[in-house]
Amino acid sequence: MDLLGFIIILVKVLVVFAATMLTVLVMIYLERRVSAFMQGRLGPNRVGPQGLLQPIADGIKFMMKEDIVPAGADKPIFILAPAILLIPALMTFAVIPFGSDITLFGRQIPLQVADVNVGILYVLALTSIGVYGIVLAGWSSNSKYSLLGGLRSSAQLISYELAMGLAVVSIILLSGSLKLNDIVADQQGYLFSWNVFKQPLAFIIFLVAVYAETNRLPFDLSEAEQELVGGYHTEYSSIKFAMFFMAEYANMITAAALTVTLFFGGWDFPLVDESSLGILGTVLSVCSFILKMGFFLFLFIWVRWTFPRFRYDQLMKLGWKVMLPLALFNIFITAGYLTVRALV
Amino acid sequence: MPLSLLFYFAALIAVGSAILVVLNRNAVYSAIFLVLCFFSLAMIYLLLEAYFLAVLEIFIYAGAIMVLFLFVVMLLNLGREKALPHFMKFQRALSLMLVILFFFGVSLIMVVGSGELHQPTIKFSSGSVYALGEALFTKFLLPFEVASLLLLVALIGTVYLAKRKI
Amino acid sequence: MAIITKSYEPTFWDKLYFPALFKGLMVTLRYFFKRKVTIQYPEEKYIPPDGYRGLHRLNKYSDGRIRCVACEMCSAACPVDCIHIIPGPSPWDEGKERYPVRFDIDLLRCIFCGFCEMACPEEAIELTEIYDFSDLTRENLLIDRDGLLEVYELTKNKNYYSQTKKSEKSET
Amino acid sequence: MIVPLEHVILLSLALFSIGVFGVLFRRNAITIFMSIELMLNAVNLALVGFSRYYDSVDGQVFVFLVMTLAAAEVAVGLAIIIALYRNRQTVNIDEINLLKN
Repeated sequence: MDLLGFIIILVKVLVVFAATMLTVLVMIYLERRVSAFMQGRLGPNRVGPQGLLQPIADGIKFMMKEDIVPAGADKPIFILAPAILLIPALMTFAVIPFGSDITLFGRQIPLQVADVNVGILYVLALTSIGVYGIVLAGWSSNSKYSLLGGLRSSAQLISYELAMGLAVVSIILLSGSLKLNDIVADQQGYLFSWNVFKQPLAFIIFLVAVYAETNRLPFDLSEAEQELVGGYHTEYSSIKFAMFFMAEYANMITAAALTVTLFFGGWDFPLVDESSLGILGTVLSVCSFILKMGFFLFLFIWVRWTFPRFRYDQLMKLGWKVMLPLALFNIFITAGYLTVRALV
Repeated sequence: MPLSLLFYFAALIAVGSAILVVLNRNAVYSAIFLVLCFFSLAMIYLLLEAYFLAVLEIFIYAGAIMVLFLFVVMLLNLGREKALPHFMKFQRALSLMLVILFFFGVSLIMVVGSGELHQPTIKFSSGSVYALGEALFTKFLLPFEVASLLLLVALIGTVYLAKRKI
Repeated sequence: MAIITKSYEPTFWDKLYFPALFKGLMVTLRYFFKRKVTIQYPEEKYIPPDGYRGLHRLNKYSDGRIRCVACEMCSAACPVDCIHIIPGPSPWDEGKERYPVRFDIDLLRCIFCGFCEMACPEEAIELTEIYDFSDLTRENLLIDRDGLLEVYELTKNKNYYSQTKKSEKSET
Repeated sequence: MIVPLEHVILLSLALFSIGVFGVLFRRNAITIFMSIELMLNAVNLALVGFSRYYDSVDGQVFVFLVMTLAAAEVAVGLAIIIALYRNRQTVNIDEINLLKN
């Protein structure tokens, strides 16, 4: 690899990392603002114009607070757990294409950090790693609330990962590739070429599973405030708590980006051929990606203030008895369709 | 060559964490080190150009199997393993000796017979998902189906074992 | 009262849940765009409704005489004993002969029940709409006669919060 | 190729030996189970190595099947351990001696 290529990759990594962290900050602000708006309140609006600097104030507050390690906690794991949760959440974005190719310095640069051969599996693998952070945090805190939260979330994540994986399988069947780039390319062209129109059932299953995977309402049983105090992060304070917070939002961002990539054509702007427009097309594609992602991030908050939390047995019932058979049925139908199409 | 250095680095982590898995008295620590071991193995798979298996290693072993382990360890809420009764010390020493004997014996055989090992091929074409899938659904179709049957049996068996009342 | 129970059999459409979920989402979205009820407190003041029972005041006649005759009815009616009155002869010639030399209210004990207001035969003591009179020390929250009269000056025209921009602490 | 095949096999052998040692050395059934997983992984590593050096996909298929097997084995094995714990309140294998007395 030559020097220029290396620099380009480095720049891409930095840009994606910075963008993710910035979006985390924006999400922290939006979460509180949108929540307030939906409850007829105004929300934070004192720090900076319209309260825009609120996340920074929060961050300073988090850093200033006393870092408490509870007595009887397993210290090394207690310290390690937030990092285990945060790192996979940030790593996932590496394989998601966020714009059409751009030509700079006489070479074509794909707007994606790494075009991994098995991209979608990479994402699924990393999301399954995130559960360690939660489970270990719950276990190491030496608190029953934390332990219950950790146990609940591990069972929940395992249950919903299956449905999510199977929903993705039908997409893989359609596009015939595990590369996210190919999946995006497959969805370009005519108006109804996005996977959401081809695979509405898979989309619904995936969306529900994503909410369970990111531990967001209505599936936030692992941190149910009303019953478990704070769930797995009950005992955490200061910057470690902030890391849990950041990980949750980073997970949401990747989940939204993945939903867009798999079902909403990624950076595809409907009915426009981005690659023929040069630099303008790239800007258009990135904007369309951000716009779609923004909608799904808004949906996360929107859903949070609309639906009540599931009971634990209902959650398991939905996962195993409804979503899993539906996903299998969907794969069956998709495979059948593809077979028939190949024969005809 | 930096790539081979990466291999030895991963190998070192794998062996180190494997030893820690075995020597740790706390089951949770064992599980964590085992996950670390799996990660370094996944890295070695990547270096050996088995991309699909590298991801599967993390996905299945680290993501599913070890979570199950942790889940059970927490469910049973085990503390540290208690110290061994005195009369078993001898058996432990014996086990260590046997293992060392095994390791050196096999490596001796390998060193003596290493001339017969295949020379590496420069171009590797079988690492892709496509090749693996092709082999899985043509040449190894029967084992694949049997494996799925095995999973089904395991599923039923687990439910039967774990439920107090059927 | 008869309880009417209606048996409800969910249709297939209901069992899909999605129409209901969508309806719920629309409700929250409507609230998202609705006018907000928040009052930006220090800048914007909540105006209490008529009959709100806040800080006390001692009323005066238009010529400046205190209406209170120190009959101690209020202090007798007070359920928490927070009113302390020391009566004395009135310094004014016309009208009543008695007059409170001291009239202390312990605002920390007061429960703002308004019994004093009802017990008063002269309509001298009254509860105003002032609600933000917190302070840092206990001593500052013992209000005396002059303080109460000052509150009267502040609230004479009934609309304390709509006319004053800055909150003024009650003096002791 | 990056490293000689011998080194891959040696690593695999080392991991396998450690796994065997764990099975012999530990008394906690869960840790023993983890050691077995370690041994399975050592075998997987050898298979991947052979697949790479002989340019054949068969080794990878074996690894795939071993992983399936491991998943099934863990599910059943952990269920057994939970059942044992329910009856005996312990997972130490030297205390599980129902047939002895």
